[in-house]
Parts: sequence; C-alpha cells; structure tokens
Amino acid sequence: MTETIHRRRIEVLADEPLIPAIVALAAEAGIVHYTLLPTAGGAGAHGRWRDDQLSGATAKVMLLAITSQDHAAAFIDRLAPLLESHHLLLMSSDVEVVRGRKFD
Amino acid sequence: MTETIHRRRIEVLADEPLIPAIVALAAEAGIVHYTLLPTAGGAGAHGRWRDDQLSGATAKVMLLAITSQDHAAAFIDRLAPLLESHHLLLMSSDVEVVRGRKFD
Amino acid sequence: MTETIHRRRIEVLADEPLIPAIVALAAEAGIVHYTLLPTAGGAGAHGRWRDDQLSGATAKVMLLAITSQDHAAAFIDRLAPLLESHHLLLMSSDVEVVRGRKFD
Amino acid sequence: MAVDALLQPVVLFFLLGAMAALARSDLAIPEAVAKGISLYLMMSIGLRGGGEVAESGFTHDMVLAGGAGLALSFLLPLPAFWLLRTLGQLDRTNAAAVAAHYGSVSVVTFATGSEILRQAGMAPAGFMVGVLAVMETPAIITGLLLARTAGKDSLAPRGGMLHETFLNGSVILLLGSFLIGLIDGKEGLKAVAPVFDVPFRGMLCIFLLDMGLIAARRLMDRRALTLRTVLLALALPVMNGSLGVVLGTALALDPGSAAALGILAGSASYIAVPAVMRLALPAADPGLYLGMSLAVTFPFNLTLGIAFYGWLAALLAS
Amino acid sequence: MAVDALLQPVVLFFLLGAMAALARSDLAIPEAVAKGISLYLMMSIGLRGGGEVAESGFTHDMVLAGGAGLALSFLLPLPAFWLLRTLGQLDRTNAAAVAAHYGSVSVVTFATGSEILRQAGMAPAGFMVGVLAVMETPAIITGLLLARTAGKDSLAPRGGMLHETFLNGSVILLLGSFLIGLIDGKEGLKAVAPVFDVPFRGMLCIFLLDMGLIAARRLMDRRALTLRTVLLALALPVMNGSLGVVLGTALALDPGSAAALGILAGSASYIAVPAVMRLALPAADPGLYLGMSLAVTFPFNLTLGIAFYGWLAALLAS
Amino acid sequence: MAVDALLQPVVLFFLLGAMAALARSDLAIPEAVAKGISLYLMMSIGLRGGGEVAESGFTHDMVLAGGAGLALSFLLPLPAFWLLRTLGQLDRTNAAAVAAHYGSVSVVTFATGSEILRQAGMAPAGFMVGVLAVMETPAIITGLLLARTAGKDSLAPRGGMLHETFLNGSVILLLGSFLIGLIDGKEGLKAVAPVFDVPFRGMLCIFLLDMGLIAARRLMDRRALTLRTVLLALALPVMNGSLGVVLGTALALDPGSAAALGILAGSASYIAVPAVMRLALPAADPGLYLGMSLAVTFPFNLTLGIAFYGWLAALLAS
Ligand SMILES: Nc1ncnc2c1ncn2[C@@H]1O[C@H](COP(=O)(O)O)[C@@H](O)[C@H]1O
Ligand SMILES: Nc1ncnc2c1ncn2[C@@H]1O[C@H](COP(=O)(O)O)[C@@H](O)[C@H]1O
Ligand SMILES: Nc1ncnc2c1ncn2[C@@H]1O[C@H](COP(=O)(O)O)[C@@H](O)[C@H]1O
Ligand code: NA
Ligand code: NA
Ligand code: NA
Repeated sequence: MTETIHRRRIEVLADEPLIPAIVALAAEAGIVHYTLLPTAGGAGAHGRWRDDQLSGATAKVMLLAITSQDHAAAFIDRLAPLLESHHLLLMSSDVEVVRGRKFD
Repeated sequence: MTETIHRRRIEVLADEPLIPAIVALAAEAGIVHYTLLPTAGGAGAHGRWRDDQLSGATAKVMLLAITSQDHAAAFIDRLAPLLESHHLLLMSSDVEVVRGRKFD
Repeated sequence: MTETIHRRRIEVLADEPLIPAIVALAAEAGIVHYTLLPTAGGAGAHGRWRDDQLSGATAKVMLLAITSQDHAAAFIDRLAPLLESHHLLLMSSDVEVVRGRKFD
Repeated sequence: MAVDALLQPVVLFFLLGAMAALARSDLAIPEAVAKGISLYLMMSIGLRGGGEVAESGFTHDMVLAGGAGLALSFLLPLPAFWLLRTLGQLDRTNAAAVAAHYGSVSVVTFATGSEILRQAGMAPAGFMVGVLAVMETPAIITGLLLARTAGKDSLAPRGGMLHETFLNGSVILLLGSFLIGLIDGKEGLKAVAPVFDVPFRGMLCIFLLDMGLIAARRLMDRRALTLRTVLLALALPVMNGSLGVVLGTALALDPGSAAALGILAGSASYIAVPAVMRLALPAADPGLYLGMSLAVTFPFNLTLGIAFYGWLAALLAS
Repeated sequence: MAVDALLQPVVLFFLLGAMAALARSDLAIPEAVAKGISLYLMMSIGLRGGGEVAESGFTHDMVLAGGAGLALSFLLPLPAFWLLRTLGQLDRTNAAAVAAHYGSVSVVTFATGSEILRQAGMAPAGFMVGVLAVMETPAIITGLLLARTAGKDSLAPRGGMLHETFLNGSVILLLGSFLIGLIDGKEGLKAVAPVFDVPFRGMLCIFLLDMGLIAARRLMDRRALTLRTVLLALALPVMNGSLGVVLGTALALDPGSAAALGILAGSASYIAVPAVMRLALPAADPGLYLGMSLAVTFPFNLTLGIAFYGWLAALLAS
Repeated sequence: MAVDALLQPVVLFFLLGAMAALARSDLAIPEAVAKGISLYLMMSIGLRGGGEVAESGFTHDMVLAGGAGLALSFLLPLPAFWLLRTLGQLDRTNAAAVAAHYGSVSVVTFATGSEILRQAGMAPAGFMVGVLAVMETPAIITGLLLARTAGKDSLAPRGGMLHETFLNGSVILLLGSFLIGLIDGKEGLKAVAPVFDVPFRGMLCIFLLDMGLIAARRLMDRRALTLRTVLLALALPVMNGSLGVVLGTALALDPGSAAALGILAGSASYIAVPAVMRLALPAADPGLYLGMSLAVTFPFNLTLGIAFYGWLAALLAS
C-alpha cells in the first residue's frame, strides 16, 4: 500500500480582486503552490451574491492549498485579522497526500 | 497562534433547479450562509452527465456550508429521505475555522 | 438522528486531456461514480497556469470520488507512480455519508 | 423538398455534431456560448414575430391559430399519456412527465422549420411565433394533473408550480421579445436587425452543431431508453404533427402556417419543460424524458419530420 | 424625445430584464457571455471614436472637452463626498468610495446615450469617446485621497494603487481600441465594421437585458441601501449631469457633445471603480457603492437621465 | 507590405493584448468566449474554403498542393528534431514533442496570413484550406515515432493514439465544415454568410487580442524556455516557411498559394497537437512546447513571418 502523509488543507474564499494579494500573503507564509477554483454564488453575513462578472469586484474565487502544519498556521495568523474586514471565508482541515515532501 | 474551532463542512450536489428548494431546506435547519460551486460533469448510479446548460435541468451545482454540529445534523435529517429520489450526493466532514461564532 | 458512515474522499487534479484515462484507471480500482469540478488557475512546481481553453491541453479539472477504504487504496496505488510524471495532485481525506452502500 | 432540406447547412451542421459525438470526438461547444446562442435565438424569434404582427395587425387567422395552439398544448398530453402507459409501459409519473414534453414545443425545431419552409416558398405567418409562445406552458399543467403527485414533495415550492412554469427564463424571454417587437414594429427594429435578423440562420448552424453533439451523446448514454420508448418518440411527433397540420388546414390557415402548426404540435420541449419537471416531479427520470425528446424526437423532426409536415400541408392545401 | 427614448429596443430590453428579475424569474445570461459583450462594447466604442477623430483631426473643441472632462472627474467627487457625509450619513471610507464612483463614468450609459442622441439628430462628436476614456480614472485618485486610509491595509499592493487604477482591464481596452481607431482611421476599419460598427445597437440590447436583471436583483437584495442613499443616488446624477451640460454649453461644444458631457458627468462607474475600491478600500461596503451606482443611478439615467440631459442641452443651445 | 501588415487592426489588437499582459493589466477574455471564437474561426475557414473549391472544381494545382502539404507535415519534424536535439539540447521526448508542433500548423496564423495576403492582392486559392486540414495531423505521427516511448505509459489509451489524433475536436470541425462548404457551394452558403463570411476579420481581431494576452503571459512565465529554445523558435519558422514557399513556387502554384504554403509550413500548432501530446507524451513539458509555439513562433509569424513569406513568394514569382 502506498504510504500517505498528513498535511493541512487550507481553503480561502475571497473576492477576485483580492486574490493576488492573498497569494502574496500565502507566499510570505511559505505557501507557493495553490489552486484556484471558481464559484457560482452564495450568501453570508454581507448578503447574497451571484457570480456576475459585470464588475468582477464581487465575484468570488476559492483558493486551495495543501501545506504543512507550520506553514498553515503562519498563513492563518496573517489572514485572521483580515477575515472580518475583507469578507473572507477561511477553512482548514486534515488531508492525506502521497509525496509528502512536495507539500511542506 | 490563532485559535481555530471545529465545525461541520456539509456538501450537497444537486441538479440546478433543486438548489433554491435545498437552500430553503437548509434555512429551516438553521443554515443561512452557504457557497455554491459549479461542476463540469460526472457519473453515478443514474448515468453519466456533462454540464450542458441547454436545458439546465440536469446541470449540477455543489452547495457548501460550514456550520455547527447541531445544524448539520438537522439539515442531514431533513435531506436524508430525499437523497435517493432526488439523485442527491451528501457529504459531511470535519473542518476548522477561525471566528467560530460566525459558523453556528 | 440520521446515521452516517465513514468513507474516503479522493480528489485528483489533472490536465483535461488526462481525465478520461484517469476515469478508466479509477474504474479498474472499482470506482465508477465520480464528479468533475472546474478550476480557474494555480501554481505548482511546474509553474503558474490560468485556465486558458485555447489549447485546452493544460486546463485542469478536479475529479472527486467518495469511496470505500479499499477502493481508495487501490486507486492510490495505481495513481502513485504517475503523480510526478503527469503533474497530478492527489488528496485523500475522511468524509461521512448517508446511504453507505452507495459508496463502496 | 426533403432532400433539399437535408442538405441545408443548418441540418448538415447538426449531422456533423452527431457524427463527431458518435465517433467519440472531444469536440464541444462551451456551455456558456451554447446557452448564449439559445437565448439569442429566442430574442430573435420573438422580435421578428412581434415585428411582423405589428405590421400585419391582428387578424382573424391569428385568433384561430392561437386558439388551436392552446387547445393542442392542453390536450396532446392526453393521448400521449395513454400510449406511454400502455405501449410504453411507463409508470404514472414518468408517463405524465414525458406527455408534458410532447404537448409543449421545441423553439429550435420551430426556428429550423420556419427557415426550411421559407426556403421552399412556404413562409409561415409572423403570428405563428405568438402561437409558439402560447404552446410552451399549457402542457405542463396537463402533465402535472396527470401525475397527481406533483408538488406533494418536501422540496416542492410552497406556492405550487405555477410560478416556476410561467416565469421560466425561456418563456419570459420569448414572450418579452415578442412584445418588444410588437411595440417597436418592423421600422423600429431596423437598427437592431444586423444582430437579430440577418445572422439568424448562421447562429442556428452553430447551435445545431451543439445540438447534434448533445443529442448523440445522450443517445449513446441511453440508459433510460427502451425500444418501446424509442418507437414512441418516433410515433408521437408523426401523430401530433399530422394532427397539427390537419387542424391548421381545417382552420383555413395558409399552408406555411398550417405546416408550422404541425411542426409545433410534433415537436417536444427540452428546455422549459424539463426544468419544471425536475422540480415538480423529481421521481420522473430526466434520462427518460430528455432522452426521448432530445435524442430521438428532435433529430427525427429535423431530418424527416419538418419535411413531412411541409409536404402534408402542401398536399392538403391543393 | 423622452417617450421615444423609452420605447427604443435597448431600453425595452433593459426593462424586460428588470421585470423578469423583479418577478423572480430564473432568466440569466451566462457570465462569460455578458463579460464578452461588455468587452465588445468597449472595443467598438473605442474603435469608432478613434476612427472619427482620425477623420476630423485634432480640434480646439477636443482639447476643451478633454480638459472639462478631466476637471469634472477630479472635482465631482468633492461635493458628492460632502453630501454623502452629511445628508447620506456615511462614514468617511464609504463616502469616499461612493464619491469616486460618481466622479467616474459608465461606459454603457454613454453608449446608450450616444445612440439615443444620434436617433434624435444630436450625435455627439467622435472625440467624446476620448473624453470618456479620460474621465474613467481621475475620480479614483480623488476618492482615495478623501478616504485617507487607502492602501494602508496589509493586503494593499506595495506599489500603491496607481497600477491597479491605470491598468484596469476596461480602461486599457477602451484606450487601446481608441488608439487603434486613430491609427487605422475610418478607411482602415472598414474591414472590421461588420463586427464593430453595424451590430453595435443589437449587442447593446442583449447587454442591457443582462443589466436589467443584475440591477433589479441588486435592488431586491438592497441590504446596504437606505432611503437617504437611494435619494442621493437619484440626486447626484441630476446635479452632476446638469453641471456637465452647462459646462459643455459654456465651452461652445455642439449640443450633442454638451449632452454627452452631461451623460458622462451624470453617470456612475460600476466596472472599473469597484474593482479598484474592493482592493484599495476593503472596509467600504460593495453592497453600498454597487447598489447606488448599478441598481439606482444606472436605471435612472437610462430611462430619464439621458433624455433630460439631451433636453437641457437642446434648450441651452437655443 | 510589411508595415501595412503590421498596422492592420488584427495585428494591432494582438499587440494591444501583448502590451496589456506585459504591463500586468488584469484584462482577460472569458475562456468560453475565446474558445467559442476559436471554434467559429474554424467553421468559417472550413466553410469558405469548401465553398470556393465547390466553385472552382478539383484542379491539378489542388492535388499538387495537397501532396506538398502532406509531405511537409510528415517530414518537417525530422530536421526540427535534429536541431532541437543538438542545438536545443533537448532530450528525445521533448525534442519529438516540439518537432511535432512545428510540422503541424496554426489555424489562426493561416487565417491572419490569408487576410493580409488578400489585402495585398495575393489571395491564396480556396483549396489551401484543404491543405491546412491535411497538414494538421501527419506531424503528430512522425513526432510519436521519433519519441519511441509514446503510448507505453499506463495512462495511454489502449487503442493507441490514432483515435485522439484524428478525432481531435478542431480537426473534425475544420474538415467537417470544409465538407459542408463543398456540398452546399457558394450559393448554398449565402444564407449563412452574414455569420461565417462578413464578420470574419472582426472576430479575428477579438481572438488575436486574446492571443496577445495569452502569448505574453506565457512569455513572462517562461520557466521552461532557454535562450537556445527561443532562438530555435525563431529559426524554425523561417526555415520551414521558406521551404514551403520554395516548394510551392516550384510546383507552379500562384504566388498567393505559395505564400500560404509557406505560412502553413512556418507556423506551429498550439491547439490540436498539445492536446494529443499531453496524453501521448506526458513526460514532455507543456511549458516548453506551448512556450515555443505560442509565445515565440506565433507572435513572430504574425508580425514578421507572414510578411516575409509573402515577400519571398512575390520575389520568386517574378
Ligand atoms: N458558513 C458558511 N458556509 C459556507 N460559505 C460561507 C459561510 N459563511 C460565509 N460564506 C461565504 O462567504 C461569503 C462572505 O461571507 P460574509 O462575509 O459572511 O458575507 C458568503 O457570501 C458565502 O459565499
Ligand atoms: N461516490 C461518488 N463520488 C463522487 N460523486 C458521486 C458519487 N456518487 C454519485 N456522485 C455524483 O452524484 C451524481 C448523482 O448520483 P447518482 O444519483 O448516483 O446518479 C453523479 O452523477 C455524480 O456526479
Ligand atoms: N500544495 C498544493 N496545494 C494546492 N494545489 C497544488 C499544490 N501543489 C500543486 N498544486 C496544483 O497542482 C498543479 C500541478 O502541480 P505541479 O506538478 O507541482 O506543478 C499546480 O499547478 C497546482 O494547481
Ligand atoms: Na408538441
Ligand atoms: Na460621473
Ligand atoms: Na508548420
């Protein structure tokens, strides 16, 4: 059986114009590999939205990164103070991967 | 280190025309915040599908909600009897969030 | 309370032209039900990408499958030797489902 | 007319799409583009029909054709339901859902048919677009009554299904564009004709290429289809279509409009009705109703049905 | 002119979209298509404006109008900010963000207004497209200065906001197309006119259908809007638009161009400015600034504002 | 011709896109729209080429040009492979994958080149579209033979790569449209000309704007490119293109068609070939082959190559 290693799965939902800045913040925390996923709509404390690209200012993108415990914690520390003011959604969970070194 | 709190991550895959009704059902279970994710295709017991929007009747959308243990259980209870008849996929897993109050 | 059962959640990120072959590989491992999710971009050891469909050769798709421990292990065994050469991302995590039989 | 009709670019592109899918090519039109063209077709059909009615004014024929369309859409599901239950061996819910599709209409079949009739010098009257709009929804109501269980489901909308039926996006867009055409008239539409009139046939080609891909892929996936349901998906359009032509001729419509009434009666919905049925009758199998209407009846109408209804209308008129 | 303007297909499609959304229909234009049409509109406006300027050559009027546009975009946020703080009871950040939107311009309002003016025999000069381009960004700078806190945020780009402002996709595309139009001239553009000139009004119809849907859905979601902000979203265009018309007339522009300057001054951005503000002033509520500009001011300008600015320009000219 | 060619809207929009991307603007065309336009371009090229061949009938020249195209596509990968191995210092798999790209063709380079030649009074014959279709796939086979390891991978399709190669969506669409054009002829295509003929150049502008953005972004990301591979990506089109022109002239094709054969030989694929290579030679780096063909060779051909092949063909003809 192929050996798997535990890592953290970090997901951040953010308005599209904020994504480059969040990617830069992740890099500061040591996370340089990530995947962006599209979204279609939703509702939160700040109301409902649909993915209208008309202005693009409020279209949301999900950033997914698999990383080590330490990098995850560093990223969460940097992002935590911004969650409320920037209407972000941040999730963290356990995940197993093959090739553990790739996800440090 | 920023403190994180455990919550449930609920994911429901459903045909697009059913989404408003599922959102309403979630609200009855106390879940009012959610995100919708697009899909591209798949295969299940009811055959293969591709996301053709021609009719839209069988295009699927993934609803994601982070919520408390109780609300999650209430939602699952309501949805369980519909899973088979409505060709739904329901998943539930652990997730950690900052700002726990936001996800009750 | 509705009873839920533990299963594995397998996610594979791959270039679009590889998806049919990966679906075939999953079927060999006993996994015939899956969902495909679109992506928007990312960065990895092989550089940054955006979802330009111009050639489609490097647009990525996420395959999601909920399955039993055994099938998951069989799939991971088959996929592991290809991860590096085919630039794949493979994740595995715990998930709970209703109607456990459906996900064996 | 039959061979000419088959060799037109619109039909050839449909066949190209179907053949590509059958050969398992990866050819695909992006969803968003296909959906955009489908909305375009409805806007264009509505505007042009409205513009023509604005020019011709309301006529006696128009009222007759509208009444006939209304009656057909309400009543055609009844014999269809009976055939689907008996010959088709479907349960009540599935039979009702399928019957509703055959009482309603296919906008693209109507559009292609109109172009082919126009080519053959039998252009249907502009008010037939109004009849098209009128025929989209009544069959849904009959279908839901036949199913009996509709809306008793815990996911069904509180207010019943009428809202979903009448505010379906495609119904609204067709009706709204028809109204705008009526208000602005042919003259007022001139400025938008380079988009909504001139390129219509070309856009239809692109759309039918996609329809060919989708229909053939559904046919290859024909999990829910049996020999019985496939045969019914061929028989129902012939029956309903002939009935439409005969009724149109009996009401003294011009042959082109009688043929168009046949096309409407013979076509089956695959946009508005499935969206409502998925919610109202979740127990009905979408693989079945979309398989029948989209993968069998639509290709049949496009290649043979339209030519047959046209031929029948010409025959009865002479 | 007012009633004529209201009954044009472009406006009727906007109303159709708005009514469909208010009735909670599921009608929707795919994002990608709407975005594609919005890019098309900018390319078309830029090319045609550049082509006209290439033909007419640089004139005195052009310099005056450009200077007026520049001044308006820089200065209009100041009174707006004051009104939003006092009457609107907004905090500094929100008031600054909204003020920037009203100093900038709406490309689609300008496009629709130009078509309506052209219909009424008051076509604005080609160089007004240059003025449009000039007016997109200065207001952003004023807005950021008014907010004071801009860019002090940990997510704000190191190099400041200027890059985001001037390299915003829509700004680049409009300016770039204008330049290409200047280089190639009307003659050189002939080969692409079947795409960028002839179908313009029809494409605008499809886009305005989508704008109607989006604006009405925002209005129904009006979480962030209060009676005060809605009233200001009606008062600001009238104020700014009148100022624009008066200034244009005072500078001896032809009535069509004076009206166009009014349309520019009276319109509010909902593409370029929100994208910059979301990053520069994350504490400002997008529900507020998009609600005001997109859900209130845009429909007002489309239905009444444009007609009013046109009427005022004609009045002052005579 | 060179300067004229550079100042055409199609080329200027490509440069606008490239400059926007280099300046790190966020300008982007939605995928679905870009993909839709790319499918449109293939349909249009196929239909128009087929229509012209239907009119001119099969000729001696046609057979010669087809044979030359076939031979070029099969053989051009051989010297390319050798240069990539030696000068380019690539391993066998990467060299084979890149070589296949340069033996195949770029549909958009051909389309742009045809428009520029037409503008210069050197319109290539209609059958050159057939040659384009013929040249898309043979190079893939040569490339796979050169790589030796192709298809020995556990993900490779059981039935070998031929299915993937010949049923690639873009190959099918081009060939199918060419056939439809042949069947319907120029006369039969008249009804769809407002979509497939008239707007072609304008649509090409929008597509090239996107190509400019994509090519420049790839160039900025040039992880896999070395100075050696960049130089080869400039040398290969000149070599192959000159060979194509010389061969075309030797076969006594008209100068326009000889230039078009040069354009085909000199262009490199970035749609059909990468999709097959990703599956057949997963070990080859897509950053390398797409970087060379899309980010270096395509811009070179668009700005200088086409003009050079045209000049050479005119020179040899006189
Ligand atoms: N509990 C939740 N579960 C899933 N998505 C959420 C949740 N809360 C917020 N979101 C998403 O995050 C966005 C911003 O949240 P908010 O700042 O609360 O408006 C919402 O519009 C949702 O798309
Ligand atoms: N085990 C699974 N893993 C991932 N997706 C699934 C699974 N089972 C079903 N699905 C998705 O849910 C849809 C409906 O499932 P079904 O009702 O079994 O046809 C399928 O088409 C898949 O997209
Ligand atoms: N640690 C990671 N977290 C999330 N996505 C990743 C990660 N590593 C790789 N990816 C995704 O997988 C793709 C291929 O990875 P690579 O082979 O490392 O270039 C990348 O472009 C990313 O989209
Ligand atoms: Na019918
Ligand atoms: Na303004
Ligand atoms: Na070549």
